[in-house]
Amino acid sequence: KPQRNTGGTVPDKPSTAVTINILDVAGDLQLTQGMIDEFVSHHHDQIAKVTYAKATAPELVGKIKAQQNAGRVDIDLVLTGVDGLAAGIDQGLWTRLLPAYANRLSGMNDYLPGAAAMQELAGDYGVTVTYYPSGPLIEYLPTNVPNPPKTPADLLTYARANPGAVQYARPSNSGPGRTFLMGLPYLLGDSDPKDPINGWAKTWDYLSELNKYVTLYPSGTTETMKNLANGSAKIIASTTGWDINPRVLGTVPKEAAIGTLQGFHWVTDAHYAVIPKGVDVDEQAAIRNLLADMLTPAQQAKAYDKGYFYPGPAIKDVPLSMAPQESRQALGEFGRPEYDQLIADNPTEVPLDAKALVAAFDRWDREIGGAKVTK
Amino acid sequence: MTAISVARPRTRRRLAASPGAWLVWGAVTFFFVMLAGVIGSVVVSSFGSHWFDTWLPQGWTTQWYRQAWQEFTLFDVLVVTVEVSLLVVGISVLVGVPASYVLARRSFPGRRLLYLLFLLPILMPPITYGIPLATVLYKYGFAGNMSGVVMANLVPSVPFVILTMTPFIEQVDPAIERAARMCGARTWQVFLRILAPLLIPGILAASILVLVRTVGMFELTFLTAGPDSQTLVVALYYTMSAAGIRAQQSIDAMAVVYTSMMLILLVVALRFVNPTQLVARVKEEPE
Amino acid sequence: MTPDRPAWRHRLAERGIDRQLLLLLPALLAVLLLFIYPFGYGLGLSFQPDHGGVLGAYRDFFTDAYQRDTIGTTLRLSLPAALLNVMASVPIAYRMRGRFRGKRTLTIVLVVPITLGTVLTAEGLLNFLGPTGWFNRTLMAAGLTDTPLRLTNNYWGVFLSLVITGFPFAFLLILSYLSGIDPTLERAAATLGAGWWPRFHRITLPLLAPGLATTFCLTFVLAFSVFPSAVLVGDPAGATRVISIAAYHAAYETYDYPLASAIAVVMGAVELAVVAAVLGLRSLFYTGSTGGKG
Amino acid sequence: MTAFRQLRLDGVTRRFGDRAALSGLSLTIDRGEFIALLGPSGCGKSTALNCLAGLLPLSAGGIWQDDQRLDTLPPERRGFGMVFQSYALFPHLSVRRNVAFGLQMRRLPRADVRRRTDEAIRLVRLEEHATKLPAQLSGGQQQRVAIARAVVLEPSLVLMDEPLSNLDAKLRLEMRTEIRRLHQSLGLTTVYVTHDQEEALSMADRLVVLREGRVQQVGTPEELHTRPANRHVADFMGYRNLLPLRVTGTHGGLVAVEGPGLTLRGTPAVPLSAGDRVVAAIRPEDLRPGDDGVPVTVEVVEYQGREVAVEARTDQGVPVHVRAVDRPAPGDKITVRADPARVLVFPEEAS
Amino acid sequence: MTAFRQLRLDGVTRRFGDRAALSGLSLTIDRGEFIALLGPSGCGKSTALNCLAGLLPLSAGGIWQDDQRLDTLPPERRGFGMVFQSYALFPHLSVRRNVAFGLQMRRLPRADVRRRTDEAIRLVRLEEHATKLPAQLSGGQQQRVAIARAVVLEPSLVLMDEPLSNLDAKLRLEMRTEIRRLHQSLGLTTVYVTHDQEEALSMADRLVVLREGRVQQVGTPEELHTRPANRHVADFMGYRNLLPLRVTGTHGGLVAVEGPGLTLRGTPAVPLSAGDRVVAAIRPEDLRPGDDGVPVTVEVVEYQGREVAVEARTDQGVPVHVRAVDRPAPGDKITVRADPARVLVFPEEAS
Ligand SMILES: Nc1ncnc2c1ncn2[C@@H]1O[C@H](COP(=O)(O)OP(=O)(O)OP(=O)(O)O)[C@@H](O)[C@H]1O
Ligand SMILES: Nc1ncnc2c1ncn2[C@@H]1O[C@H](COP(=O)(O)OP(=O)(O)OP(=O)(O)O)[C@@H](O)[C@H]1O
Ligand SMILES: [Mg+2]
Ligand SMILES: [Mg+2]
Repeated sequence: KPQRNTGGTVPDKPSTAVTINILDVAGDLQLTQGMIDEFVSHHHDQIAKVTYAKATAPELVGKIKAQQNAGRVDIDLVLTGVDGLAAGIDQGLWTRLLPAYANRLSGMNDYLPGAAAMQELAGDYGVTVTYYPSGPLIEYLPTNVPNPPKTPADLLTYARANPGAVQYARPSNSGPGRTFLMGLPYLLGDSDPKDPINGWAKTWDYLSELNKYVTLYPSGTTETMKNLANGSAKIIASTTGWDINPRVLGTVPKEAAIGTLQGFHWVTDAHYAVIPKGVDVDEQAAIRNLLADMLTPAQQAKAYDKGYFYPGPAIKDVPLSMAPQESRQALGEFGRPEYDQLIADNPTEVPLDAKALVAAFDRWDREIGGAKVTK
Repeated sequence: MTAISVARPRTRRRLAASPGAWLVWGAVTFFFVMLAGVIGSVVVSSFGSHWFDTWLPQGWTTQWYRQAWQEFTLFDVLVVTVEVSLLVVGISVLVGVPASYVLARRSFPGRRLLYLLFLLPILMPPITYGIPLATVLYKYGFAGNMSGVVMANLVPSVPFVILTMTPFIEQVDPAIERAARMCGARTWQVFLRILAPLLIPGILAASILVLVRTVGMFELTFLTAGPDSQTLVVALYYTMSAAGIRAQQSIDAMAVVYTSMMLILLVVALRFVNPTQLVARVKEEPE
Repeated sequence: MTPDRPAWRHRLAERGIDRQLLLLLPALLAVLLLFIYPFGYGLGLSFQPDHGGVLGAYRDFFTDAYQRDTIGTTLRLSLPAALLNVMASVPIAYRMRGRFRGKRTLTIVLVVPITLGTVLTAEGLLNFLGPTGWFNRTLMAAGLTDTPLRLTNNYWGVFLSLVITGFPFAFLLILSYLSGIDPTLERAAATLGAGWWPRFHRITLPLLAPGLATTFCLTFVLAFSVFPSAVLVGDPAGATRVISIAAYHAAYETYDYPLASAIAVVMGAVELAVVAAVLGLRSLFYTGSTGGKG
Repeated sequence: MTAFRQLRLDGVTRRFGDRAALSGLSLTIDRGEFIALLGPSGCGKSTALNCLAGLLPLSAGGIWQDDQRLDTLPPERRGFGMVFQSYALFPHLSVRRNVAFGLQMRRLPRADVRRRTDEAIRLVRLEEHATKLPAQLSGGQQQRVAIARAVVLEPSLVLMDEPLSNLDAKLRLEMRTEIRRLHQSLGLTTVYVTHDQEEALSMADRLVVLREGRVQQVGTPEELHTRPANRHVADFMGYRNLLPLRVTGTHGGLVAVEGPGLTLRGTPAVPLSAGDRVVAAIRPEDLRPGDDGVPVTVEVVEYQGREVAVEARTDQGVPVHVRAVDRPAPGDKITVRADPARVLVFPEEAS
Repeated sequence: MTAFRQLRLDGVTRRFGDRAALSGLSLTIDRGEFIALLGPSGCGKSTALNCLAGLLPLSAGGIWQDDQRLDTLPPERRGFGMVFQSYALFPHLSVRRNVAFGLQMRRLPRADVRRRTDEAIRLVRLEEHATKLPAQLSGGQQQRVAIARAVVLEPSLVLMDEPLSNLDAKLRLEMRTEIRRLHQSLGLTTVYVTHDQEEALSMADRLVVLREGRVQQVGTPEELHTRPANRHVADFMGYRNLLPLRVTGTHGGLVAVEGPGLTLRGTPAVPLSAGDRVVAAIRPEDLRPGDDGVPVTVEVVEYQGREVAVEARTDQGVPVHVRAVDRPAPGDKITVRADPARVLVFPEEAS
């Protein structure tokens, strides 16, 4: 590579076609790799080659830090969830993408309200590329649970009557687990749903009461899904994506049903694109153009996938009918028409910020998960 | 008591052996049964399409393997993994065995201190030194490609070889080395022609263990790997703990791929050398 | 022919210093360059927390029972597991010294679990020992129990995974250490009237002691740093909240690197204490040629 | 174990691969006997001892102790003591603890162990070295530890595999006497392997000569020395001159034999008749320079203390070994003669 | 390495802990010499050899080869060959490859290696066993491999540590001759450790007698045999009768000595005068039954081939060792006498 130019103005287009190394720490490529590949195939003059690498969010920071400390950043684009995004902001790893050149990312004006709220979390450092309202939902097999609980109190009663039947995974290892955790304050009417330490009195009481009838907290959502399928768990926490996709994959019986608890708020989730500091301006230019393309409806429709992040698109007016054939078929068979209504009728909330979330995990680990030790 | 020299039933002694023998073989059998269950359930699951509350899956498929193969460009990853692990094993044996030789054979001031120094990298979790190590390697242009991955993995591997080989070398009669020297062999020749063959079981054991550790070493590999120097464990680690939805079966499939690769490496290694009784074997009771 | 220099050299040689020590150099360089500097950096980091002064991170760790108890939790897991691995390997390896048909195959099969890796082991344990896994199905089909046994997502799951991954490791090492002991010695003991047990514990065991100590240390260290299986098959918030989970939490969830380094250093120190105790015991035993290769 | 009356080896055979290291050894050993196994290197002596000790399984044959079949018992149940050719000392135990090992195995009281150990160590003159490890001992010292370790048990049968091979002549003589003394005073039964005829002759009650795994002769020292059963035994018993000749006639108990440039009279081992091809065996010390005899040319002269060993050649080039008191020089021509009673004549094919 | 003219040991000392296993060994070895180191077990023979080979660092002293200081060179640079007392064969290599090892180290052409290896194996009579591993060989066979491995290199200096101790008499004699032959035909210089005086006497040009790490005497075989320097050397050289006596008078070159029930005449090793406490040293074979002499009672009779060894006691209880041709019975009373020329008289304190 010639001498790097990491500061200064970002040109409209790279001077020569560049190679982009993308690191995905959120599982986002499942949704967006198609978009990227298509852009690359049409813009050989900008991007000669893309390499994909995948990793988990926690290790991301260390790796970028090591590269930045050494002055050799070779990761050009990171696709991350809220956790990685926040950690990077906190550690000062990301290039400020906005507001400069905001005009190049016109798609950002078309964000869905929920997605726009999620974009707030990114400040000027990231661009929301996919979005979904997530949960909390409960999932069960109708044959095992003919009368699913309708309220948090019902759920508690059910758990009391069927010890071990209610399951949610350890929140720090599980999307549905943490969605359930973050959704409870809204359901129970806690004083400050954004402050797990001082504002969640009812939630913590509820969880410790529930804890008495929960025999185990699996270390991942997959396992709760497996337990639901094999009958060792009757009701588990879930989200829209975790409801549809596993049934498509066949890990959960197709007939599994979802339920909601009365008065719930959606706790939304999104994936972001960020650029580490130290990336050459030519590459930045290419990435900006790529992101701009990804935020067009035609590309966003690919985010429907097979319900992995249902619905998935971050911008308005991307109906399922625009999605690729495969998506439409999968969602036609496994999708749930009632989601449209649920999404429309229930308020959405952004998740906790990273610090508060970690504090909530910590408290959960100590008081709920860890309480088992002394028993 | 006539002089019938019928061949003595050979198994008698072994069968009549203490109940201890039965206990041991019983425990081994139990271990095998459990092992078969553990491995079997994963393999079966990785080929199953739906497996709920039944003895066996409802249908069979290879889609999980196909998916993993494509999603992670597994072929390239496997090649890199094999290259990295062989390099790490080779270098750490070359560097570690001479050092353990000195530690085993000589007593010199500071020997204990040195032993401790070699112990530390195994004791210290990579968290303490992983990031600064990666920084150093990036700074000098090693990280981001295979050389960095290899170097980072040497950190725990070299001491590992040293620790396992030291007691081994202590067992070899020093007179044999002296004899080799009297035959005019230089130090490296003594190593190559005399010690190495005698130490083969130990070197093999150490290599296999280093190999396993290297293939399974996530942190250091991830921190120093570039886009085209990822190893299998990075992919495996991803399927296992990344955010998002993965079918249980695809994790199982990746685990099976990982294990198969290790198994192939192991069997290849064991084809070349038997880990047991290479030298002392001839002194054993022959059948 | 300067008279001084050679005499000086002899004197050094008698104390064990000569050119052969150069063989240490590559390993020493590797460790110094690739480990000592980065480690020193990490160590330094552990003394530079955001708050609480130089020892703040350590104080945070030790004053919080939830954090501090992880040491005990980890030891409770790793010591028995390492001990079991070593103690089970010894009789098996000992039995496998004789020649018999199928020995090589048996060895390979015993060593196979080494290739499993944590993930397959964890998945396998969850599948096999889970509430509706084959194991519990068999037990229930045989009428041995009515409700499934809980063997996963608790202490036993992690313990079993440590045994499955640690045993072949210990076995392989011990088997090769055993092969280095001259079988004639045991025969000599037999002619002196020693039955198998005295032969074993008076002759073989002391000669094997250095190898046993090393094996124990290595398996212990591996078990002590258990992380993935403590999360996957354990109860990571409770019974199997091992120290590496605490370190991971600090490093990768709260990004508190000083605390993470401090925990890692504590981890190393505890391991070092155990290893030093074991190696101290080892030095009581004979460490020299065991005649097997001579 | 308890004392026995008789130990019977019956066709004891041991094969390595398809080569028999020992074939069909049959022998009855009475209690209190001192048996020496003698034979050239590699003839199967150690193999025989190992079979007896139970360290090698037999390929065929059996071993009985009185009425009890022994060959199926493991070594530790046979109660024999053994000195290994390679010593096989426990490298991690001091001299004292090596020697005490067997006693401790028998669970003797502490004081007894101590006393008997000290005694055995004194016996082999290692008092000064009692706390050393085997690796710190010289070869001969190690060998002595091995002896002490075996005899301290006072076992019913002691097996010794070249126990004195690394000792100097003086010590060897002393140790010989000690071993004999122990043998007698403790009423042991001893099977003793040695490559040294002199040792065997001086110590044993009976000797067993092996060659390539087969017994050649069993007999008292005197029988073996004066009446070897065949040319191989003769060869091994020090009849260094083995002259291929032909019988020309018999005279009473003697035969006349002749070869290129040589005419001798000797004692036939089996009845012989004129014309038979034979081998005449004569010890160097029986072939003395004398007036009438075979003329030979001196080639090599070796000093051997009081006498010299002379290697000479007849005019026809047959090499002969002669002992002489005065010292001839290489190139000297001398004549040698032998007493017909000391010239043994064996048929050539005997083996 | 290249041939040398002289090898000089200068005060070579080796301590283990605070005990000197070898102290102040000074010796000059000429090229082509055959030196034997002789001495009782544990006297430092192997230590001396190891120091010379470079396997043990010296505690003091130096070794020079002509003008080059040798003791700082590592063993492989000295170019010596060595036969180890414990054989130290490479357990993983066949006999052939054990022997070939040194040649391969010298990077000789394949064909040469093969030829010389075969030759050496033939020399030690192991053709049949060439493909076996050491553990499959008998003790004596292993020892022969060790010899072949050392001599195949034709090194400038060969060090042999009791190379024949495990061979039977016949083979030992043959090997002795072979080793001498090799020594002469290849022009080797040899330092040979043995515990066997006879071997040393018959093979070596010069002998070095050690005792507790110190040189007692250096000399030709004949010097040592007939004129041992002190009572320890005499003892070691087979003068088994060491009688503590007192000088009663001198007669020309001879002295008269007397003790309880004993009167003898002998040759003094140093000037002595009446009243001195002395030790008279006599070999058993020089103490013969005769008419006038010391009356003794036979106690033990050992058969030793042509002669018998007799252990007897004077009336005052002094034990004497005698050789006899006819065989007295225990309890017999005989008289023994010795030629004064063969009775050596040493002052008692000499050591
Ligand atoms: N490593 C050692 N540590 C302590 N003492 C030792 C060591 N090696 C040898 N010695 C002692 O040094 C003395 C001389 O040993 P050396 O091996 O030279 O004897 P040697 O003359 O070869 O005897 P032998 O004829 O029995 O082989 C012995 O008393 C021995 O015990
Ligand atoms: N494990 C083995 N495998 C093959 N051959 C063997 C084995 N052990 C011994 N032999 C062979 O059996 C024969 C007899 O060996 P043994 O050890 O009994 O000889 P020995 O009479 O004790 O000789 P030495 O006096 O040299 O010790 C030898 O030719 C030897 O090579
Ligand atoms: Mg033998
Ligand atoms: Mg010696």
